[in-house]
Amino acid sequence: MNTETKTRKSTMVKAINQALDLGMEAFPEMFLIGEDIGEMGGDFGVTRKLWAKYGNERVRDTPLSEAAIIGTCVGAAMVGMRPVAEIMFADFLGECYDQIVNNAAKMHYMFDGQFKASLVIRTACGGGFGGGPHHSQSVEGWFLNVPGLVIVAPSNPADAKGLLLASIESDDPVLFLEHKALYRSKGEVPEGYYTTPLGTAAVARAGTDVTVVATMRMVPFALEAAEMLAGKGVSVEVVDLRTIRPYDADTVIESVRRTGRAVVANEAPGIGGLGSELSARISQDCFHQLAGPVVRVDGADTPIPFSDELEHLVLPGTDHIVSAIRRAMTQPDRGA
Amino acid sequence: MNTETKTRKSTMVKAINQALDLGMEAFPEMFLIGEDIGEMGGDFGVTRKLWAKYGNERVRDTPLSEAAIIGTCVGAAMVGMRPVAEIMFADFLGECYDQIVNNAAKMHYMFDGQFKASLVIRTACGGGFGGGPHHSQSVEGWFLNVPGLVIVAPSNPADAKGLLLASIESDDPVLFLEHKALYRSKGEVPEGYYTTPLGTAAVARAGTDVTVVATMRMVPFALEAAEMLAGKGVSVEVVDLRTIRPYDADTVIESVRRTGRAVVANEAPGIGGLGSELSARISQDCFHQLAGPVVRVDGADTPIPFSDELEHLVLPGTDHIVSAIRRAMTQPDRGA
Amino acid sequence: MDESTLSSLYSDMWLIRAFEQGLESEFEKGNVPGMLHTGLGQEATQAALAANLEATDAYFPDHRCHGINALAQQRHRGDGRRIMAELFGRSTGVCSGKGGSLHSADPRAGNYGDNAIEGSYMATVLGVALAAKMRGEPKVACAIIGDGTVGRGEFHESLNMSAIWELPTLYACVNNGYAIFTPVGKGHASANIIDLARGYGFPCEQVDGNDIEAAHAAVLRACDHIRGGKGPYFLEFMTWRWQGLFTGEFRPPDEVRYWREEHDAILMAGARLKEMGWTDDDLEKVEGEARDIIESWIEFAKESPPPDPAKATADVYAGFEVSPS
Amino acid sequence: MDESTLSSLYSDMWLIRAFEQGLESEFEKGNVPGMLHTGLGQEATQAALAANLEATDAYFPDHRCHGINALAQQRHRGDGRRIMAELFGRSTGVCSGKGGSLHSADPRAGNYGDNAIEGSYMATVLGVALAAKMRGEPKVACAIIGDGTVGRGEFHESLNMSAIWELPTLYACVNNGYAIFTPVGKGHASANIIDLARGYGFPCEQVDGNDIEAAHAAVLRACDHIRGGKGPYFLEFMTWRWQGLFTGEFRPPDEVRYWREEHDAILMAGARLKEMGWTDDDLEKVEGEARDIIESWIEFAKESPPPDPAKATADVYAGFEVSPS
Ligand SMILES: Cc1ncc(C[n+]2csc(CCOP(=O)(O)OP(=O)(O)O)c2C)c(N)n1
Ligand SMILES: Cc1ncc(C[n+]2csc(CCOP(=O)(O)OP(=O)(O)O)c2C)c(N)n1
Ligand SMILES: [Mg+2]
Ligand SMILES: [Mg+2]
Repeated sequence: MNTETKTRKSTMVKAINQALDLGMEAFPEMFLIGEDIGEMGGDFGVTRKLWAKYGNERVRDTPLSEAAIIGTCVGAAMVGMRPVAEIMFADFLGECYDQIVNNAAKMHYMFDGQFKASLVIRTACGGGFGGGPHHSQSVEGWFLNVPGLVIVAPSNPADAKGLLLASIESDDPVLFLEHKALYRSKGEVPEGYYTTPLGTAAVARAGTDVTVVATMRMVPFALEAAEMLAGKGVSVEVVDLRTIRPYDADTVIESVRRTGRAVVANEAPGIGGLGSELSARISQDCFHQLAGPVVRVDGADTPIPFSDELEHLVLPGTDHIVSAIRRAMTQPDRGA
Repeated sequence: MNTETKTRKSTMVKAINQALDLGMEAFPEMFLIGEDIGEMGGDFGVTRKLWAKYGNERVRDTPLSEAAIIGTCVGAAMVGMRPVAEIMFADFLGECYDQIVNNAAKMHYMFDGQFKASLVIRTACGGGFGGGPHHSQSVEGWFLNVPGLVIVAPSNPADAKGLLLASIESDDPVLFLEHKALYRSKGEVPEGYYTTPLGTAAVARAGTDVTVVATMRMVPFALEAAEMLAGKGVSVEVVDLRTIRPYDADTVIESVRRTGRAVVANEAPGIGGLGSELSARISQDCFHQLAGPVVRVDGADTPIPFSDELEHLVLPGTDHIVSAIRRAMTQPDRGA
Repeated sequence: MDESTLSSLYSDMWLIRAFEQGLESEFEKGNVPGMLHTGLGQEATQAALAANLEATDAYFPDHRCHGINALAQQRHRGDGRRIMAELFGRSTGVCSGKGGSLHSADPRAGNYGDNAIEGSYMATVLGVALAAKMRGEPKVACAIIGDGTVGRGEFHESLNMSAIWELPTLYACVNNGYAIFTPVGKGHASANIIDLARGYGFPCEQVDGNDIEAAHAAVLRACDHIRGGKGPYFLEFMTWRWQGLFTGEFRPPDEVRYWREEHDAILMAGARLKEMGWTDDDLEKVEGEARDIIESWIEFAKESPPPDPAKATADVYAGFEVSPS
Repeated sequence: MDESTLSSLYSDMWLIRAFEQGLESEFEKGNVPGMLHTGLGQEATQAALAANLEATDAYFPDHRCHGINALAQQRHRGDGRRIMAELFGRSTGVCSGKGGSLHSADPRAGNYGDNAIEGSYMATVLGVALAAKMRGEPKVACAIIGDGTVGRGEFHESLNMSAIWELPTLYACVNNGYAIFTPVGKGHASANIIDLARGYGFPCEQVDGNDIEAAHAAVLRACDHIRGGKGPYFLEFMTWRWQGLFTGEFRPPDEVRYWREEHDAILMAGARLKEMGWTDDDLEKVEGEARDIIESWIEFAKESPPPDPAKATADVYAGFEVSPS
């Protein structure tokens, strides 16, 4: 973040709301669009009070037409607007996949830079609240292989605010993932306008024995695991990726080269997800420094079941990270 | 493949056409559906003559409604049919992404096994013919992180036929990728009905120094590279993955453990694609056998441009595989 | 409508109301996971549909169709309580707790399952209808959707394909005036959904969804048409949902009063029965029976064990195993 | 229509025809990469649209709109040949050869680019229209789509949103009777696309797309309506494409004859001009001029260098670099 230092304790919902408010103040070309985001303030209350302040035109309710919502954003961006869409649940991105992947993400390239898809798609993702198979998914894996798209995934209120403002400022299409389980989590949030640069990871906790790379809800889990293991004499470094595409490989690689051990934690299924991408990159770039294979923490290779008991079995938590770190620590030192 | 031994030289288009014909004969519950697949025989001629043989009902033309086409397949499969859809270009799968990912792939799981999404989605993918950004993509990366979906990707006519018949027999939803550049390629194809099991890779060429894992068009490129390097004293093993999800890690791992060196070749962009998944898996499971990092051959992290000259720059070819193998061979032996 | 039909539908409506009210109070107590949408206020529409759909038909319920699901499950399988158990996420649920409120299915009851991506089964229903047509089965394939869901492009892809292929599809559009917070006339070019459906050239009818006699007759007409091989049919039920937002009521008091007090399906049907000679006691008895049944179903759900942990990784594929993580 | 307007449109139509025929012959020689769809036969519809769209408007061309693109590029930027160069994949093309036939754009000519996923810009056009409305600009935002493309659900999402927001959207549906091989009446519940559009409540008009006077008048009417702030407008142009399948002609000979000989846009306009006193020589002169222009454009395209290799990895992101692989 830039310069602001005065902070205030706030939930992630409020931090995002603030970022939207500040963005609307700063950019006359910005508008909000989505289902019931206006007077109602959105399904999770993220846009609350913005309709009252900015009105129908700039806080625009839509019918249940996800493809048209994103298409509208792309078109508006083509003529210099900065639309910010809310897709109520990330699971619904399947309906506007074409618009995101073939339209927004390719626009700038295929028309030789003549248009900018300066739009943000905010959406609530992740499991853990009994939402079942269509309201719980971690969808970053759907979009990882899509050049031209930026994927942002904050883990705490301060980053959420700074990253969202950076996303709004960005001239690229940004998929902004808001983990539902983090909405009510609290943290110190700087007041006023600031941006947290896209494409940069944060070292959420410094350590020397093992690096845990995590995103969104896995970050607090990893920090909890690190805290638990600190008592056992294991020094865990937690890297919060923050931007998933294009991601900050430098910070990840530097950390793993230093610690020689890597755990990658990711809520989505393991096959073909962010965990694979990170594991591949670390394995390739830290080949000579790694004491042992990258240890993975992933969701099960299943949809998300409804029942609490079953959902709990397919989603990773602090325990899984703790055992992954322990496993990594059994690897013999290999001298960095 | 099962038992048939009499073979005949045939293009991949013809081999797929044969599989469809044999499937239609064998399964009264099978039908074909897609845009202009009937009397016209499909944009690439893959369904030629089947309309004349099986009629309007079982070879069904549709309007330009990709989401409804896949939805129709899912619904029909729910009541025991075996629909085989053609989506003209893989790039159009974005429009039915929701149907594939949230409906077909989750059906069996979320309804506790009560429905089977026994459907096949055939589609033409890949670049190299000036199709531009919306007719050239390799889309397996869009679907890699989707549990419940089977992704099949043949590299030659005989496999295409056997894998397609296995896909039709399968009770899971299969995304069947047909690389356009392979359609006219020829090979010996066994006559009659046979299946090539899903989820099994093939060793397309045995070797001892380095393993190249490839799919679709990368397989002939890899074989060409292997042939070139054989003259230079390098023994290259080429593993043709054939099924991308769930894939045959055993064959891949066994091979790399034996050779100690791995190259992964993939036409799609590198970040978050199949190359990452394979590299991660190999790096983790062959940690102690690998002489050096997995070497990657990927498409550029860009959309596919129109002009021949530019397209050539973003797609990998035999040359890239040759240099990747050379790079792998510079890695010091590490004793398997 | 004759008294015995009306009486039976009256019981059905009470079962729905008792089901949803029982569920709501369990939800408030924290006993039901996830989200809750109820069919309260839409009992006549739901009872009319349930009464005309056979076990060999196929319907796709939406997020407010617990009542239809329960009636179908009870009538065709004798175990309506398994719908309740599913909502509690229990092993005895119709999907062993894997689906929940938004993904309950039992094809042997004609219930082909909700898809919580609103509108996506507008496409799926085509396949069930097409298969029935290809096989010469007299099946009605019915998609039940809200007014808001009409915003999805797949709504139109579906109507178009049903029309050109003359499929046995029943579109049951439940126009309850709102999509979450958005009034139907703000979300659509017309507040009358049939205006958006008429272009496809098959019969479209708008009916008072709180008038059980009208609703039942309309569904019967539509099913006859479809079973007679005459192709698709579109019904728009004008009704209203009791449930406001999770945060409370947002609709004008007059509107609330009208629908809950003047034009309530159960009150209106009760009045008709009284015209036919029923007493208040007779009516109350029906209500009481419904509430007893639901109480026992809730009991059953609560006492049922949670799903077998093996279910977590079972059935991802029909042909491949997934190992527990 | 007065003679000078007709004369100018007649030239425009010849430019389109010469463009497509020149292109077709170069394609056959293997000089044009990728696929080719031409606007031959649809010249009147295209000329009518091009004549009424200003540089400050925004239109989304489809795969047959090379002609509109060339006219717009020539009129508003003075460099129509850059459309030709784009189709050849050359550095001098409007997108430096990165887009090609299916992705040519130049917003300064009002050309917002084709999207080869047919129908997807039905959604995009909403945003351009909405922005114009929010800014109070009198822009017409026009989506040009074929009859087949109407099958996409986004067609309806778009019409609905244009209607409820009263956007300045012009829908120009080019009904040429077929989607690839599929006749319009087989793909849609009605062979008259306006039947599927009328439910949205804004003006829908069907017009002879080969009658330049009728087509031009209709576009003018629609643009006046839209620029007057009265919301969206739907035009269906009844026309026919010369191009059959890549493998040849598949339509009945009578139909082919009718459209190519009896109801050809250029022949009909020529006859009108002759009524106004033009001679065959006058007509031929226009054709000759068009062919000369196109010949020079093709020359230009062929002589232009291929794109700078750096373009391959340029502009993937506006804010991040991608390194060459
Ligand atoms: C594709 C999709 N978009 C949004 C939602 C979120 N959502 C759930 S219910 C609902 C409103 C649906 O309105 P309507 O169809 O009228 O049904 P009602 O709740 O009024 O019965 C919305 C927007 C969803 N589940 N799926
Ligand atoms: C979404 C999508 N589906 C299919 C195609 C393949 N395709 C290209 S043109 C075409 C036919 C379009 O028909 P129509 O809209 O009538 O245009 P016409 O070619 O007749 O002018 C099809 C199916 C595509 N490009 N995009
Ligand atoms: Mg509603
Ligand atoms: Mg057409």
